[in-house]
Amino acid sequence: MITTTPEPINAAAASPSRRALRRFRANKIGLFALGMVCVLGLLALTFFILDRLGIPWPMDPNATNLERKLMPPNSVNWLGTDNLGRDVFSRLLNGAYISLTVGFVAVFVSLFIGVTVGSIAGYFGKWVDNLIMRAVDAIMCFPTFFLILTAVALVGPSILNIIVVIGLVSWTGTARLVRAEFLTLRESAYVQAARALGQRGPKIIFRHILPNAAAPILVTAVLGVPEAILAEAGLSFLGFGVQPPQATWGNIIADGKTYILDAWWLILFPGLAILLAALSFYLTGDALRQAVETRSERQ
Amino acid sequence: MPGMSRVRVLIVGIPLLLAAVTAVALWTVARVSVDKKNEMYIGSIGEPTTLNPIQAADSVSGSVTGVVFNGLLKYNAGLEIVGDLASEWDLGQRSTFFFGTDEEAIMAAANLEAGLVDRTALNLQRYSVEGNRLMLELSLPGVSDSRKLAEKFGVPAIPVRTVSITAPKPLGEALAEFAATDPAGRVVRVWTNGNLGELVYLGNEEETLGRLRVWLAERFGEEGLVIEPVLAPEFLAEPEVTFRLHEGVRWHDGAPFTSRDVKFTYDAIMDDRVASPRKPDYELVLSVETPDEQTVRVVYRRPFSPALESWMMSILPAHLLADVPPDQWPLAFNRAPVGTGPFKFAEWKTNQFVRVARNDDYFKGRPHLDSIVFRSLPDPLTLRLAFETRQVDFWSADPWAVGSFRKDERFTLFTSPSNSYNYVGWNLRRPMFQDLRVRQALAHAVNIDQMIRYVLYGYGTQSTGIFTPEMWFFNPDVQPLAYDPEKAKQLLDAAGWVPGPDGVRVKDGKRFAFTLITNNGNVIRSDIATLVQENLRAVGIDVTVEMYEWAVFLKRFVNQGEFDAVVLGWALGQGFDQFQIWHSTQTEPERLNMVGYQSEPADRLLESIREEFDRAEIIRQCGELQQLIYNDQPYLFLFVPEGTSVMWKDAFRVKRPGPDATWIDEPVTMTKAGWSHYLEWFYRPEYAQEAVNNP
Amino acid sequence: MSQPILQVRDLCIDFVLEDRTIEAVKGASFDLASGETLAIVGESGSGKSVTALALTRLLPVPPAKIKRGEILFQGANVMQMDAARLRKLRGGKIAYIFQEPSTSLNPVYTVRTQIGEAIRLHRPDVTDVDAEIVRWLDAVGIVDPAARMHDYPHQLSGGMQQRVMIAMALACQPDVLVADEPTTALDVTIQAQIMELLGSLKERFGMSVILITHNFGIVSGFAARVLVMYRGRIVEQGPTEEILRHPQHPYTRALIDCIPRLGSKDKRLKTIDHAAIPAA
Amino acid sequence: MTAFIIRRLLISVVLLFFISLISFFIITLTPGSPYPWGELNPKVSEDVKRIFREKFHLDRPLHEQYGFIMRDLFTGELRSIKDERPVLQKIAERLPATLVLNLGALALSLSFGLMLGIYGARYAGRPPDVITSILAFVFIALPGFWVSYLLAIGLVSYAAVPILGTHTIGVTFGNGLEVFLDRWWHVMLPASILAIGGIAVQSRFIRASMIETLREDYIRTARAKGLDENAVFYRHALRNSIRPLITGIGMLLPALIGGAVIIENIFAYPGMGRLGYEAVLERDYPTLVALNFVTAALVLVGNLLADVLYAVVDPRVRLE
Repeated sequence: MITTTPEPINAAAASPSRRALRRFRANKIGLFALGMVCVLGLLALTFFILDRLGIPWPMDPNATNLERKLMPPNSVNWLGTDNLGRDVFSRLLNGAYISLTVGFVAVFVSLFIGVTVGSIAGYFGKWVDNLIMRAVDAIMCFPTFFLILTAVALVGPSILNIIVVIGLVSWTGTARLVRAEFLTLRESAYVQAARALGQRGPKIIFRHILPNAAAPILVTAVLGVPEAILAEAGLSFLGFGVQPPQATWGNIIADGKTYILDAWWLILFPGLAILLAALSFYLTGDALRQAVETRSERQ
Repeated sequence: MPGMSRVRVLIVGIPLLLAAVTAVALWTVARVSVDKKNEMYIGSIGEPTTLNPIQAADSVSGSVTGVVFNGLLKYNAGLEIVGDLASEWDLGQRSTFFFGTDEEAIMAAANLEAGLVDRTALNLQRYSVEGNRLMLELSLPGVSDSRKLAEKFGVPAIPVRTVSITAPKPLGEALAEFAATDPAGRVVRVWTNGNLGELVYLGNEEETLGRLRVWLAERFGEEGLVIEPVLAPEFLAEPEVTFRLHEGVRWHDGAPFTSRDVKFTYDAIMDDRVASPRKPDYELVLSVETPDEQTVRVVYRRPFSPALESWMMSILPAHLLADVPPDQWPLAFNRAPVGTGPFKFAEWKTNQFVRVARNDDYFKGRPHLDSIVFRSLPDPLTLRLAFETRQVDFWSADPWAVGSFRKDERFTLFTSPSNSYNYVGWNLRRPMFQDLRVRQALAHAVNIDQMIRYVLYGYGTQSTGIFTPEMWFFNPDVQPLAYDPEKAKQLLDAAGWVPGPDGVRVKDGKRFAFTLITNNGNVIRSDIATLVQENLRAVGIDVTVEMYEWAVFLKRFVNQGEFDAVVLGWALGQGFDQFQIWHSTQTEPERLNMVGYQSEPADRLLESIREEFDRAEIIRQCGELQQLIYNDQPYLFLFVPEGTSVMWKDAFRVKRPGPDATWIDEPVTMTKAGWSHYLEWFYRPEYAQEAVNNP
Repeated sequence: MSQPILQVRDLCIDFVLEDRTIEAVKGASFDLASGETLAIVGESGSGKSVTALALTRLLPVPPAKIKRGEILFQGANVMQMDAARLRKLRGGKIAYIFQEPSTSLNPVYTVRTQIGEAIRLHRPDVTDVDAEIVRWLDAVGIVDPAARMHDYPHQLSGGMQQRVMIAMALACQPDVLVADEPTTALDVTIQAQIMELLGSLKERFGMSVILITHNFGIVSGFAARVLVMYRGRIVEQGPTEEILRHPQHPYTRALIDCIPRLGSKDKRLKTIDHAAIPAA
Repeated sequence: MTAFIIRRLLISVVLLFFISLISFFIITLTPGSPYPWGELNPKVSEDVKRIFREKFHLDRPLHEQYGFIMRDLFTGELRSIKDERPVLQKIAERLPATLVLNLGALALSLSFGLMLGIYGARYAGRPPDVITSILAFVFIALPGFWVSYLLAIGLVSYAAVPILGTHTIGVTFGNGLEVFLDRWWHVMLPASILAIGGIAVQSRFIRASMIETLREDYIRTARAKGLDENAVFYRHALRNSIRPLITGIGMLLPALIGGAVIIENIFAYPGMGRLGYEAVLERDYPTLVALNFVTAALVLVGNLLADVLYAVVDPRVRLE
């Protein structure tokens, strides 16, 4: 480590957020991934609106057409049809909305719990921290999968429930992260100063600590989206997911798995969609992490 | 720096080594020839729960115990009942009529003698008088013959009444003691099993029941004591089956098979500690007697026509189990059973396979195969993967794949109608489904032909009610309701459901909207649900489809009657008794009449079918019942699917004993009892020499 | 004076960061004679450590970039050496002692492993490595060296750690020892001990020493010659006594004024007026 | 050290208690009931159902049921509702297969993760690193069940390679080596898919940790000593960077056991994941509680092991 940092020659160093932005802009892969995320989001939104307006395109995703069932990709059904003759391409586009919504909202739920629990543990420390962290340990010991399975069976498989359950089981990482940030920031000069000025707990948390922990939390959030998408896909795959006929990427695969040896297109394309979406989010998240990191890896 | 380079070598070397060994392993596995042994590989979805046949209820356990154990009776290839461990059997019944005085009994006998034209027509063998009782001995159980004979008595017999007793504690000798105190000898029969009892008596209901209640309450307390009348004939009708057992049958451990084993098996099924799901089949048994080692006589308390089939139940070895408390069985016997069947249990690797090996001393001759391996696989897809790599020899083909397998020369296909049907059950507790016109409209609105063509790929027929065409008591005259959406609309209009502003029909301000539920993971059912949804939308009915995990589906919705409509199927046995599914007493939560069907004529038929042993009469009554229920449309009866099993063509042939000590060598063929009926006579053609030398 | 063992000519080093470039060293030139002790003095960021690291091309490239100039060690151009020769040079010819002994020693290896590694590398003829380690630990004044050498760095105090660093540097018998702020991280009393130790070792083994420091106080009495760096430039160089007595550059004066003296109240670096700095 | 382990074990016991409590209440609150013969079996009478409920204390209030289950669990008397066999015996039966599978997956994740992570750190910021990074994210983003199916179809349809179970059944092998390779293949196939995510995560961790370490002062010291890059890298940087690898052992275990559920089903592998999945579907409460208990215990042991390993790798870490 170069301890004697030479002084900069040109103007004063840019603000951290501006520097992060500049770093992010320099990251070609990250930009591309972010572009993908935006395209996906726009697509999902467009098709959601089209669906709500009653203008299904290219076809009604839920219209069955038994004469055309299990057709391989062709000029009418670009990605083939499923066991009821529904157009896979239309279902994929329509499913994007649900899959992405599940991803985002589940992350929101998980962040909300994780940040709250982590803040409480990190701010109060001592036995509160100890108690909460042991509880977090206990939850982390669970094979998450059984937890999700039983929880979904318990509350029933609606979109909202799935979102909540995925959020409920995935907050531990965030909680740990936030707590660690708190433990560091709690001792920092400006928090000490704020405390010396007589500011109260919540104010310190919301005004001084949380904004400074925002960057890593943001990164966790972006990286959490694909995990939630994958979790929904896994659940739907086992038949615990979003109810038919509503298409999601996961339950298109789930419906298709029975025909797997006879109709490969039923699982190939939705799988690729999941892969692509998850990958875009992961790469965006990673680029974001590199950008906000206080020390750039390449230096 | 040697340490450093070692680290480097390890870091690169370990993953490369792992990858390399895996690649070599793949190469080895891919190149291994299908060097099959003289074994059969059967794949099944799921693991057997137990290999104790009286405790098992799942089909996987059943397929294993089927080759390890024998029942007293079995079906032959034509689905007729033939002897298995029993070489022959006799049916009979003693019907006892009670009269006010001894003289009346004698008079009735005399009138009977006078009126008899043809004894055999009514199966009467002999009759006798004992005090005030007239006893008829018949060669066929049932109530109708006895009633016809009773018409000739000319003297009115005193009707008998039957009550069932449920006590909070085991009844023990209480009922017998009560009978002994009866001053007028009006208690004619008592029966006790644990907490349950039955009492048959003559005369004044109020008086006897009152005394019984007081007597029992003194001993057991009022709480939990239930005394209620039972539907039973008005005379004592006690059917009897006598089995003559095969000589020289030995258990796999060498011990001889005797009547004691049969008696023990019956006792075990009735033992509460065993919790056998088969107990209801034997609850009407009055006694099982073993006059000698080769004879078993079973007496029933009243006619129960499914009785004979119940003795297809596998028989357990008394010498191994009689001294072991039932809670120890799961630890030893249930994992390593000893039977009398063509194959002996060999090994059970959990979640992998159960292997049974040939029983060289099988009493019907030595089977050809060395062993049978029952592989347990998690789902239909893995089963198919196993079949395609020849890890199992058979596969129940998915309907959409049958076509391509039929074209392929390497396979033999066995297609047969199943004993099952799929339906949409309407919850008759819901007002909207209570109108018959609505239910008929629903039936007319759904295109079942299309469903069969595209969901089953043509492998199925439209269902016309509670029985399937393969059953001998099926009524072929029931005409299915045709697909006719216009008629459906008319019927709905007539029922007051008129199209509303959004196209959905409305009546009294309520939209015709309901939720159709089914379990997830079954593509056929989810396809049905989606198509029903589509078809009904066309006639102005708004259907929401929901799918739940099986356990949730049953517990929360079906068993509680908490649903509007449900897609389900019944897999029926060969029996005609459908009391549990349709009788009006079976509509409570957790019972099987979950749609809440209640019909007096149907109740009467369901009750009388149980007491009928006459084939023609059973056909008539079942036919009537089938028509009756179909007319009521409590279900939308959809279709009876056909099952197709695929076998690698070169895998097996059959060489089985034919008539006159000859051997019939033939390809595996479908019988009424399925392709696997002659399982013990299957052989692999590569091992033909051995099979030929075998006899 | 004999031929200089080390010659630095017009050394220019830039740090290329993602958004800007920093010129860390701007045309530094100086010589080091055999057996001579040279001090390079300057405040943080003046380019003195960068110069020291550049001597054996230890600067991480990128972000550092040697724009021009050459470094000659015994006449050989360090800039053009291949990797093998460079490795011989590092440790074998030019050895370093760093500012922060607690982080400069690898925490997961014992003292013995770390010194032994250096000896095996540069002095393959040594057969009894352990004995050699003990000898050097003893030479830097570590009590019970045979036992101490099995310690991990975190088990030693700061002063002891720095002694180990010195032993590790000397164990390869280098021609030049570069001590980069060897005492900054230590207590004042330990500082004196370490400087005293360095002084005596220098006498004993007769090697050249480059002392990098911001503290004129430790320079006097240790180094014969001083080089003052300010903002990447050598602003002044000459014999120590001369510079101390007649500093020419205002920056030098400011540095000298920082030397703690009895009775002085103000120890802070005096702010210098930019206008007063003569152009290089 | 001993004191540390004892304290950790005590905490573990408390944790295990809570885990059993949570898992019991979640599973019992879930609709469904554990009848081993399927509830739509017309032959089963109410009477039999009642006897059965009494036998498994299902007629008692929940807290008493929990009491019975815990009592039986510790006396080893706990029986599965499905087949009435001791639950511990059922778990023990599957434990070897599960351990082999998960250790296989762990070995793959760690070894490949280490290799790729080091490779990435070595060429940080340059094309090889960019490629391995993207590859790692592709790995993380792959839905495991999807890959399994594609792989399964490919292997079965195009190469007719047996993939199910722990070994090829019904085939006579030439020699012991072939038997071994057959078993190896049957473990490594599901293990590789299980490991895909782990490899990616581990390689990212190792890479980041390695890059961090390379900025340390003692790395400069090592270079200043004249050590070559490989020595600096593998000797001085590596050992200081493998903390995440060890943390990975503790973190991967629960993920693996959970993730194994789908994989075990696809490859018909006789492990604990399949037992657990079947138990969830059948509402086999005792088996589930015991299974969660055993899994959690395994994970806790894994974590403890990781902590002990920290101390072995880094002399600065003291277990207190």
